[in-house]
Amino acid sequence: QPVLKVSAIPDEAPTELQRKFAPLGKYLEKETGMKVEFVPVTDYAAVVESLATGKIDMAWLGGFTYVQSKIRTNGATIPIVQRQEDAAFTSKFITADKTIKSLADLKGRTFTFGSPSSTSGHLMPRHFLLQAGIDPDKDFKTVAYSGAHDATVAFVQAGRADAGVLNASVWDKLVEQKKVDTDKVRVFAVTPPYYDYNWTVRGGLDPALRKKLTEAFLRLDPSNPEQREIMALQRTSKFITTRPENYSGIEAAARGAGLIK
Amino acid sequence: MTAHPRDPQALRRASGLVVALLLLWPLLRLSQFSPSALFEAGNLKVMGRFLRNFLPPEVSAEFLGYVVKATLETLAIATAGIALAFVIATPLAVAMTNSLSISRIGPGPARKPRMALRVGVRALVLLLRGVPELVWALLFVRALGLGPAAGVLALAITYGGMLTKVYAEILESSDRRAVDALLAGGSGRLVALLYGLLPNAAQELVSYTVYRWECAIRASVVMGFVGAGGLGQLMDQAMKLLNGGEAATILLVFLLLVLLADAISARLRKLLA
Amino acid sequence: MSFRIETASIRYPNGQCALSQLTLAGGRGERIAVIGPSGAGKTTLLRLLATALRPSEGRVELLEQSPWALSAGRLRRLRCNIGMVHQAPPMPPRQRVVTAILAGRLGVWPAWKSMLSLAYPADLAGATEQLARLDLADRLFDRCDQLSGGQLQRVGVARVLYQRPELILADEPVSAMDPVLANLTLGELCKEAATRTATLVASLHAVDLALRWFPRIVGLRSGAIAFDLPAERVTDVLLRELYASESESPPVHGREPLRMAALSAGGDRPKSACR
Amino acid sequence: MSFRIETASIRYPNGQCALSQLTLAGGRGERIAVIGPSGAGKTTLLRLLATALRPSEGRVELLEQSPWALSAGRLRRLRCNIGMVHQAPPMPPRQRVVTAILAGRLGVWPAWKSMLSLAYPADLAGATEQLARLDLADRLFDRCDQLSGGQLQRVGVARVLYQRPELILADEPVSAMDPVLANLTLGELCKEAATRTATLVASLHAVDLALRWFPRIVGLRSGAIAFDLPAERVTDVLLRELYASESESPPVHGREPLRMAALSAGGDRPKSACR
Amino acid sequence: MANKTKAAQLCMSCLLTLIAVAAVVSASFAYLSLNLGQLFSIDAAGEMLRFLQSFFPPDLSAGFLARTARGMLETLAMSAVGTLCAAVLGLVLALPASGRHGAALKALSRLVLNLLRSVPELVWAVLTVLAVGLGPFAGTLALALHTAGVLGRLFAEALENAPAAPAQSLLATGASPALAFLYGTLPCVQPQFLAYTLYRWETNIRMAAILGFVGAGGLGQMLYFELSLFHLAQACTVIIAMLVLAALVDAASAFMRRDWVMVHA
Ligand SMILES: Nc1ncnc2c1ncn2[C@@H]1O[C@H](COP(=O)(O)OP(=O)(O)OP(=O)(O)O)[C@@H](O)[C@H]1O
Ligand SMILES: Nc1ncnc2c1ncn2[C@@H]1O[C@H](COP(=O)(O)OP(=O)(O)OP(=O)(O)O)[C@@H](O)[C@H]1O
Ligand SMILES: [Mg+2]
Ligand SMILES: [Mg+2]
Repeated sequence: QPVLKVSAIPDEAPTELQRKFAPLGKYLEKETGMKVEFVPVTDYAAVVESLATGKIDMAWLGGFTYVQSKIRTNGATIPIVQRQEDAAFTSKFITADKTIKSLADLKGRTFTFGSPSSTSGHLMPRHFLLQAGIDPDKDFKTVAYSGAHDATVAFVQAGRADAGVLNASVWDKLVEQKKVDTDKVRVFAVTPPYYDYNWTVRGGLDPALRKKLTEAFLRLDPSNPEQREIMALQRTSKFITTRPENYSGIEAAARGAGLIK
Repeated sequence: MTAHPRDPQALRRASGLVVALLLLWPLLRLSQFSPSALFEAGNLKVMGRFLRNFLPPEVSAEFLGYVVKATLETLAIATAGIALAFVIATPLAVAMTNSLSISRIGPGPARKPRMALRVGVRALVLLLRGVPELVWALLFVRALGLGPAAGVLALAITYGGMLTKVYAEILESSDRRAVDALLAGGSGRLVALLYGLLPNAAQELVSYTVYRWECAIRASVVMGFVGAGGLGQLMDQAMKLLNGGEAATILLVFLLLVLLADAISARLRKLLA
Repeated sequence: MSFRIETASIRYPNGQCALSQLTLAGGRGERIAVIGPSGAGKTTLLRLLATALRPSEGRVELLEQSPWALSAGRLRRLRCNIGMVHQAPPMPPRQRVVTAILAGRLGVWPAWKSMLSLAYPADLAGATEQLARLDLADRLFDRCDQLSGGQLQRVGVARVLYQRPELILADEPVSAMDPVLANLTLGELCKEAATRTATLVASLHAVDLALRWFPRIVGLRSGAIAFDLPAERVTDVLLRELYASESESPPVHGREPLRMAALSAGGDRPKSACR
Repeated sequence: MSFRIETASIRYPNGQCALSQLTLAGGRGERIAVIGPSGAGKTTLLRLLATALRPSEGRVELLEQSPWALSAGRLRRLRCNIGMVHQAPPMPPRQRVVTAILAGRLGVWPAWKSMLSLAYPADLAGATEQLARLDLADRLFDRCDQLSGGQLQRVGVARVLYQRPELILADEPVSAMDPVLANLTLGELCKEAATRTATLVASLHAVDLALRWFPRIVGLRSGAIAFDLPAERVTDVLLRELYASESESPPVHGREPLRMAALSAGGDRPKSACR
Repeated sequence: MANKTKAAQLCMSCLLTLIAVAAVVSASFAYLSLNLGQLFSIDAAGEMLRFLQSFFPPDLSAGFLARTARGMLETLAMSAVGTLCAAVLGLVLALPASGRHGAALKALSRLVLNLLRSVPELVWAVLTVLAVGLGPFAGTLALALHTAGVLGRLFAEALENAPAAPAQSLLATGASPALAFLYGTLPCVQPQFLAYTLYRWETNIRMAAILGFVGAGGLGQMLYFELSLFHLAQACTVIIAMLVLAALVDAASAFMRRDWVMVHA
């Protein structure tokens, strides 16, 4: 039986990713007739690298990681679907400090991004910070990289950093699950919307299989009780198709911020 | 009676001390060394609150299941990695140890080329252990894909370099007289190692190897990177999220494993005594 | 010629000049005792002969070969034919006596044999035999650090006996032994040298032993040869001069034993066992 | 009484019984030589006296005290008054001679002084003086591994001279020295003992030296006392018996030196410097 | 001959231990079902080679070099100060841990050492950040605490292995254990201690990499950042800088080993 190897960027704890993927994996197994294997990793670069070298077939990428994989394979990797919400994604700036009310108040404070490779935890916030006239490398006292979105919240909540930024979807989830003390930590700024996450397949994957996968995602329907759980875990109500051009904005932002040379 | 001589080392020592102090000062400044910060009441309170968070340890069945699986995997990867590292380190260490050099005695023929060779090996070993594990891991992921194989290899390479270096240092520091006698009696370097150095150094070599194994268990970077998970990764995650209960459980497992390593080390040393 | 040293000097890295312009030669089967005050350079001379030191200047020829002109491999083969009893026995404390003795043949054994021998002694009989010559056969399996000073020294001698080299060097091989044992040990060394017509060069502090067992005596002082004479021509005056402390005249108590030793040397030296 | 051993036995961990039921006592200011074949237990006896070994059975009393009944602090103070010259000089190879000698007083110096002395020798004059007595003053700042065998042994003696203990133990203190130097060294040890009425117990292989320098001779064999006599009453027969190899009769070459040594002992033993 | 059994050096328990070690190692390989053969295929070699090539040439632009140099200094400072503190603390703990001050203290100090080193640097870093705030000092402290545990253990075992005679002879002349250690044992183990400390320093230079996330900065954070973004040329520069530091420490260790440096008191 052929194996479909799948991975995801570790923007959340690997155990959490594994939990989220389990039912989706079963669904894809049924749809494609292949054995689906999920490989959780802890490093963004590992996902990009394995996708680029064909060691995995499909991955859940952030906008920025997709752009990176595209560049590393000269455009061979193909984004197939994304969540409805990813078409207008935002990041939220949070703080536990009462004196911080706007981005301008951040000057001279300590600040934490998520992972350097994260779109919503680093690239786009950096892009919008720069647009607001704040250069993170110069204007902050210390910049830390927490490594993951939920870690950013933990950092800020414990007072280890004055402020931080993370993706809106994770923030909503944490608030929903009461994992964050909203009395202490609050959102004080939100970025304009941008394209983010997608499911990308490696270049050279059998087009028939690619089609099968795309359709499987698009067929997902929350009204079907079995598939509702999958959708809930993926935190979406609908998957839509996506195209490489959707991410040219991100690429431009990354070049502007100097993250792509 | 001679007039009492002055200690010829005195000047060198004094100047050495002065130079050391002069060097230390900027280093302390750069690292913002300020022990007083440790004892500020506010800081202590934050830390105390965080430490209280460690109790009670997380013992839910699901989490324990993760921990057990991670422990098994970690042990397997660490053992395999160290075994390979040992295979890499042994020949390199023998080649690198100056005490085992036959041409050193005299100095004899081919001293210069041998010394150059040793410098070469030294540089190679520096490269093995100096290039970060992450880079090795990236390299092997390209060849072998995600999975334990790449992690084991990355571990083997970096730890091989570290073992080599420390093996060589241990051999270099032990008493040379026995090896000298053997080498001057015409024996080869490998045999001189076995008969002249190992009887004295074996215990320390073994104890360092076990210690490295223990480090491999804690190592988190490589294993997580290649998707092998492992205890170290669980720990990193728990700490990043400031999840004290989970961290406490994993710490307990670490402590148990360290005690296990200590026991193994002690047993092996006793066998070699 | 078994060895020939020509105007060789040895200077240690710290600047200490231990031998200066020394010339000495010995023929096959000769038995030579090197005597001299502490720090005269006896050990240095023997280490020079053992190819453990390279002369800073001058030439050395051993067993018809120039050690320092040889390739690495040939030098090793040459070294297998030279055996040295060290002043301080160089055995790892944790090593067993039998292993320490078998180590004498490491140079000639193939590597696999040496390695196997660590697990099970490759030549128990041989090691026992040599140890028995020195009256120590019962300590074969003790660790070296469980031996007394004299016992450990005998292990060092047994190793060289087991090695069967053509040039036997012995640096104060009996310094830790009682008189009877010292005689026994020197006797065995001489017998070994005689039966295989090997050359024996030993440094000794006990002048009487040197005069009894060695036909040729070399007096060394401050790194140079003071005299090089047949044993019967070594006189009291020569000895007194050799050992005279550089700073002052010899202490009064020193006189007696020297005369005594010298006298006994001239007399009835037993010649039986040796040659 | 300076020391008293009563039916003491020593058994090493490997089961070797080195001393059995040994009884011996020595008065203040006495000079005792311990002689006996290799492995007889001389070193063990001296280590027993140095409180480095605890008897498996029996009692030991040193300088009017029972060392093994003392508190740790008092035992330390007792040990300050006991000094031992070891058979193999126990100096770390990289240590300098001056430090090795000054280490003799660690027990009495305050801790800060000992520590400072590591940076700059606390008592250069004292160390030089003791070293000069043994004719080695010029090697004060050399490292111990840069000395010859006899030189290193003298450093060991100098350390004990510098320590100025009431009970001086010397385990073959002159085994690596030439006859003149051996006499000089034993002379200094005896002089030191005499001027401070300290007790001196030395083990020696050179019977003639023992007979010359020590009024009382203890013969040790297989861990038991064979004889304990004034030097003039030690006869050739006694010595021959003492050293007779257990397995066989003494080798023929052994006879001469023994007789010789015994004879010379009976004769003109110099008594000047000692007592 | 009755000697036969005595003659064999490999006792039963040694043999059993050997077999056990071999079994555990092969079990590990089996459990992971490693297929290392792949590594030696032409394909894999090509992939790896191409990857390595993409690191070259390193970024040598003045701006980046200046940043790297600053990172080097920071890393050097953190690792040096951390290691120095660790060596002192480790030595203090190693003395009782080697059994010089009785069994009770030995057990206690061993426990402390085990605790110190069973907590990884990263975890210490989280604690120290809480204690002293983000910044290099937190990293320094984290390195120092973990390394103290490591060095303490290594020192203790080196001490147990050291020749006993020199210290014993001093103890027997009434020296206190501490002084007997300074005069008798330390000169024997000093090269070993120095080697371990310098080696650990080198490790800590690399470890400072992981500590980047506490805002400690230095080469580690730079490397992590550049690698994540696939700025391989920049990563190469950083790696070279790390290698240079390691080589410096390595050379220092070789230099210290020289006979004329190694004079003890
Ligand atoms: N490794 C060394 N480094 C520096 N100097 C040394 C070294 N070994 C010996 N010497 C010096 O060289 C000289 C000769 O030493 P050697 O060991 O040959 O003397 P020796 O005749 O054997 O004396 P002894 O009878 O005391 O053993 C001495 O002055 C000694 O201090
Ligand atoms: N550490 C030890 N462990 C076991 N046995 C030992 C140990 N030290 C000495 N022995 C044994 O105890 C006996 C007495 O040893 P000791 O060292 O006292 O002899 P010695 O009279 O000093 O001999 P030598 O003249 O050769 O120095 C010897 O048989 C020796 O092998
Ligand atoms: Mg000598
Ligand atoms: Mg002895």
